[in-house]
Amino acid sequence: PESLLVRLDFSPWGMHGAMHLAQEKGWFTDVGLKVEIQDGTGTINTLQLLAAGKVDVGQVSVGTMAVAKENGLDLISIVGFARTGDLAVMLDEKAGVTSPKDLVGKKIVCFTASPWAPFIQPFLQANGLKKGEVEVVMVAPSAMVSTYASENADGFMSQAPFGQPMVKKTRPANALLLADSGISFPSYGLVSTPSMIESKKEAIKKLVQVQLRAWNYIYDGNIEEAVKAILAQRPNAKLDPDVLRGQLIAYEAFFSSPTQGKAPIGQQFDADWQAAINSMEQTGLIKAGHKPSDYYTNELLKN
Amino acid sequence: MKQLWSKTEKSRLISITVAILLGIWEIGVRLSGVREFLLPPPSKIFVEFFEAPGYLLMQSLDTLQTTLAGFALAVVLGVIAAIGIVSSRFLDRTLYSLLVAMNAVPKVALAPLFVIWLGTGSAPKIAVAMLIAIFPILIDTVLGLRSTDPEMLDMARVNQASPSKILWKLRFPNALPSLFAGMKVGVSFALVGTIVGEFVAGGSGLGHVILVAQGSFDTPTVFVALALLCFLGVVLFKAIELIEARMLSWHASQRHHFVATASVSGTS
Amino acid sequence: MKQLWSKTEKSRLISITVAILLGIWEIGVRLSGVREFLLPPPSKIFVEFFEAPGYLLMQSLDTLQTTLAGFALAVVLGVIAAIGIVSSRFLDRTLYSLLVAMNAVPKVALAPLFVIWLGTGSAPKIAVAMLIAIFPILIDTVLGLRSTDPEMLDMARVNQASPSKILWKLRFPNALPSLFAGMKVGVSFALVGTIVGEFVAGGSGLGHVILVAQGSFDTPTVFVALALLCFLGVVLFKAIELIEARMLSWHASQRHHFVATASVSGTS
Amino acid sequence: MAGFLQAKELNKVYHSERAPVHALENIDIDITEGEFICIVGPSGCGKSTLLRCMAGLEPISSGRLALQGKDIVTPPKNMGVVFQRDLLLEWRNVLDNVLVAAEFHGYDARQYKERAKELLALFRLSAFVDRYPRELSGGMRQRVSICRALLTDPQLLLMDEPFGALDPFTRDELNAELQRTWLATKKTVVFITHSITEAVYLGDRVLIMSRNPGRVEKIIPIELQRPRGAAVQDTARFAEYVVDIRETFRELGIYKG
Amino acid sequence: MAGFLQAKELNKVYHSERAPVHALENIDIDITEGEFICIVGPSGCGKSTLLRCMAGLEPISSGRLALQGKDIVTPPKNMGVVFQRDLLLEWRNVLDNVLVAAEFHGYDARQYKERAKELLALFRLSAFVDRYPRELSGGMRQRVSICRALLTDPQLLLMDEPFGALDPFTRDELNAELQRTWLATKKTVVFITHSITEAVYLGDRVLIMSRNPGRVEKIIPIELQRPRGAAVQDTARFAEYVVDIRETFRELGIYKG
Ligand SMILES: Nc1ncnc2c1ncn2[C@@H]1O[C@H](COP(=O)(O)OP(=O)(O)OP(=O)(O)O)[C@@H](O)[C@H]1O
Ligand SMILES: Nc1ncnc2c1ncn2[C@@H]1O[C@H](COP(=O)(O)OP(=O)(O)OP(=O)(O)O)[C@@H](O)[C@H]1O
Ligand SMILES: Cc1ncc(C[n+]2csc(CCO)c2C)c(N)n1
Ligand SMILES: [Mg+2]
Ligand SMILES: [Mg+2]
Repeated sequence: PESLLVRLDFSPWGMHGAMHLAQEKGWFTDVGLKVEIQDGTGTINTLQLLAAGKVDVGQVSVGTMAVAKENGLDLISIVGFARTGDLAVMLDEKAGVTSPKDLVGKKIVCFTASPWAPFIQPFLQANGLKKGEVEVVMVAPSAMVSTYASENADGFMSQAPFGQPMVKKTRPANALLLADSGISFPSYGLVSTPSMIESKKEAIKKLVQVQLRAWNYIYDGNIEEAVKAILAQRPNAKLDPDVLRGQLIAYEAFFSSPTQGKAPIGQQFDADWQAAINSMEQTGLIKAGHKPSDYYTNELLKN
Repeated sequence: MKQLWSKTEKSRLISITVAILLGIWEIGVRLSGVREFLLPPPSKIFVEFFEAPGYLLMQSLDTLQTTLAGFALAVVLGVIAAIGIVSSRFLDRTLYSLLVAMNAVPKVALAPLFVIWLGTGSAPKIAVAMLIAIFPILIDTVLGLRSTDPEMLDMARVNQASPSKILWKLRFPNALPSLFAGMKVGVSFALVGTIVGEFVAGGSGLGHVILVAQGSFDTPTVFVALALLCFLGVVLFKAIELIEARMLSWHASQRHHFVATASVSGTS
Repeated sequence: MKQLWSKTEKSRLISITVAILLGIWEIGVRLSGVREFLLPPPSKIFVEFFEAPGYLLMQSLDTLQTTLAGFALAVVLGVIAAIGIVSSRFLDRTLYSLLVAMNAVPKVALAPLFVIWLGTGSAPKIAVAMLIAIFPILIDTVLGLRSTDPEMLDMARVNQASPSKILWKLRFPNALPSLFAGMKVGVSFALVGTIVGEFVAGGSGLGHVILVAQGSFDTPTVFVALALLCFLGVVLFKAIELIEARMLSWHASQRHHFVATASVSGTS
Repeated sequence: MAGFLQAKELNKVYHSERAPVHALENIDIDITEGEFICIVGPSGCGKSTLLRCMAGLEPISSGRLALQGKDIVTPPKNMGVVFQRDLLLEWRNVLDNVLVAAEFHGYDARQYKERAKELLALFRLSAFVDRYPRELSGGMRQRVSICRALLTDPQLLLMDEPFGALDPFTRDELNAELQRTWLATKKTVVFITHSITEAVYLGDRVLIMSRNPGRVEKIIPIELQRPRGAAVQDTARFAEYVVDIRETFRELGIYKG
Repeated sequence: MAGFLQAKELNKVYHSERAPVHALENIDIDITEGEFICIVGPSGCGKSTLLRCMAGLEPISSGRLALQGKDIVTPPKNMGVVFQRDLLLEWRNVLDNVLVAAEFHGYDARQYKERAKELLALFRLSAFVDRYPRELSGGMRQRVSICRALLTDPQLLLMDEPFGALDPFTRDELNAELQRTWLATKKTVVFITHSITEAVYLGDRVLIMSRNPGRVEKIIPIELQRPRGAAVQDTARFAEYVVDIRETFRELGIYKG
């Protein structure tokens, strides 16, 4: 069997469901693949390992990949899962915040290397909030959620379908989506490099197919199986099945395409990417002149 | 019986102190109502450990191995570098400053690069552990090697001692107390370096356990891992102290207990 | 003229070495085609610095301030703890082990607690810097305080010296060379600690610069920050060495250049 | 007053990793207040050990050792000790090395500065007050350590070969000086020396020790008029004492030769 | 053979932070191969400095100092030195402290073990071969350091007050021993001592130094038959030499007394 090394973004959470489910069900083996799934220690790190050729495929936010690409990392997205922007500011339900205007006087935590970081100022600006009206504090990724949960901050900036289920039991939160402010930033998909695709095309193709099958299976009413698969694959992580389930449920909405609606899972579209390119250009994350096809290929979706 | 009692005095003292501190912690947490994900009570940490003792011990072992490899490398390279620095004016003026500069770079910032260069196996972890541990060992060994009594060096020189003889038979034994101080600091830092390496490279070890537990909001497990780290740290430190006591029985620093308590009594 | 030339020998040597190393790096990177995000060439790092020198220097200053605060605290607390440990058998057996255990905990792993306990100002950064720097200072000071010649202690005792007199007039001066070794290690680690602190809770300092640059895959800026850190580290280290040379002119370690070069000549 | 400094059946055994060393065996001494006792004996017979016991630095293994009736368990007050090694502090200059005795006692060093300078002058070290120990010769270092012991004008003075590294002239001179101060202040002095003439010149009694294990072999009272001038060394009585001590040693058969 | 070890107009100035010390002024000495030279002089007159210059440990400031015609710039081969301080290695036992001389030379220590033990026996240290320095008395430490200097049987022996911390009997005995070895092996010996009788007993010539700055005041050839028994010390000739040296010192007016 051909072997592939897949590295995820962070330690286990709901979005890892399809990968673990496929492994657990033996779908990789069925197509003659031997896949090693590595937990990641950060999106940035995974992207760098990909660009350095140390891993074959990564599951990360493809928006962040675009930023990396701008800085010389030769990457390309090979499949898009959560195609709608999921970045959000989350605040205590009890605070009654319903629009960005209500953020005035609030203390929000974020982490420096977060995909959110470059959008903080544009987000505030887009909503007519002046500098200093909202206190944004940068802490370590590991300190972000606990700072919010322990009420040392009013809110936190993260991905809504990741964060809301996470704090549900301790301090349930409302989410203000970044996308609602007109900023489009695509979320999870699989990423690889052109040279890697060149050399392991067939294997990567099989991996992508299996993943599409897995996600379709999960959202075909089998979320519970995905939760079990994660727990089974990561027995020592002591994950909370409620959180995993919550994240998988919450992500379903973000699997649709912002411009094409409920399109088949995995496909990426020029229109989606053009919107993202515009947002990223506006905020200076990427220079002008990029076209959607620089960032993705649907090549591997075909049989 | 009485002798056994007094022989275990040291371990009793430290056990009692730890027990008292844990008690304060337990009561403090319970009374103040600090939530578990911030600071779990010790009882909870204890229980947590026994939910997966095998796994946690395996990860501890993994961390221990990496630490020992990094530390061993740090001792060897640190001592060699120190010898080079005290033996050669050129190295003193170049290598020394370069190492000082290098040490000012936080390994957390370099760890991602190591992982990229060395892959996600144990190599980058060992490298980080080594790089953090080498500096105290180097500095203390340099001090030790330089602190040799000039008249002792004269004595060696009139005996036609070659620089290497002077090094190994005079400077080096003389530097041992300092070297051991450096190793005590170094072994603790090697452990920290391993964890930092594990944070970035991932995969295994207590650093990985901490990362996963933090990611899933599982603070009690974070604390179990930290407690295991403390334990490993103390064990490694005491191991070095033990070797030191055996090798340096001639040195004043090892006879301090006698000195401190040398009270004189009429009969004994 | 000639004298000036030989007086600057040291700085020339190190400058030339650094220049050669940078040259190798530049050529190596260009020839091997290592991509910039992995390891940018020094020329690129240099250019990068001059794109925002003011901002980078401001951040360096910020980091320097925090480092100095943390280091000062570490020296004071480390020396006090060392004195406690060598003076009291109880503290030796409790505090010492507890500090050893504490030091085995990587400060990065405590990030959530630091942020919650100390907020997001400079307090957690100073705390982390202090906590990392204190350990080498403590260990080396303990060694130094314990290394006093037992007969010297006898001499003090027959002069009715109180424990505090013995400490300040005998043990402490005797421990100074060791303390300085500890401070040299400590100041480097305080700098590292500040960066770690800035990673944990920061909106400023070189640590923040590094994180932001890492987050936007801007490796050249990461390296600019690392280069500035190297520079700060060397400056701080040399500052301690300078103070050491002034205070310890009586100690063998400070006369090594004389000793090493004491060649005898017919006339001079 | 008898029984000022008294040892009764004093034994001292050093325990080390190897066989224990019986350094002192059944020592009986009774030193009167104001007496000048010289101790002579072969190398390694336990002279320094005895002195260290008297100084309260070394626990005795059995028997009694008392100063003014009280067991010596810690260094007694009002005592000055000259150690066999000079034990100077490398980081202090000569003057400050002398003054450290006052500082250790908790006295105000400034008030002792004049006295320290006088003592250093007496010991021919005026030109070296601001030098550091590493710049001194062996004999000079030893003299500094004597000044230190004398600084606080102690009533009991224990000296372990204080003039060992000095030439005979400086030595004679300092012996005369020491006798003068002693006559003036009536300190009790225990003085270890390898010079038999020095012992006879200075001592009220000379205590002869022998070794393996260290014992008190003989105590010889020196009945020479005080003050003793340099000339006393040329008298027949003086020579008799010297010969007597020599003979005692020879009889003990410790040496061939 | 004259001119074996030769000093011509040798000057030595120590430069320190304070005023420079003129330790040796215009020293002229000419030592024949196989000669036994004793140096006496007041404390601080530069004896140790001269010895250290001869040992190639201290650069001279002007003049010449040559061994067998070659300037001394580093420690000459085939030389043994007994320093004023004993300089024992605390981490080695007595035997190994003696053997370190062979090890430093790069010789096989095992082949010197027997000789080391013989030397230690000669110096009455057989019972202490496996003790550590901290367990020894001052005189014992000094004897160990003498054994170390003798181990490799050097042709040139420089000794700085080697018997200073020894009782007169051990001293006499070791003096006789030293004379015996010297007669048998014809080493060249430079021997610093504070004992005038020792100097006369051992020396072919006695060099008298005076201080401030250190000068050679007089060189007295000792024409006493070899081998010299202990009895020689009671002869009139011997006493004359001793008195002569005493008088030289007195004439120099260095001391009152
Ligand atoms: N710390 C120690 N441990 C073991 N044995 C010791 C210790 N100190 C001294 N001794 C032994 O005790 C004996 C007496 O030693 P001491 O120093 O009292 O002799 P001493 O009469 O002063 O000799 P010297 O004239 O050479 O100074 C010696 O045999 C010595 O080896
Ligand atoms: N390293 C040094 N720096 C400055 N002055 C020194 C140094 N070493 C020795 N001296 C000075 O040189 C002079 C001669 O010292 P030296 O040690 O040669 O005397 P010495 O004759 O051996 O005396 P002693 O009999 O007391 O041992 C002294 O005045 C001393 O202060
Ligand atoms: C803004 C933002 N929020 C969350 C994640 C993803 N994430 C998944 S698990 C986890 C826990 C880390 O301890 C984090 C942070 C992201 N990539 N970016
Ligand atoms: Mg003694
Ligand atoms: Mg001398």
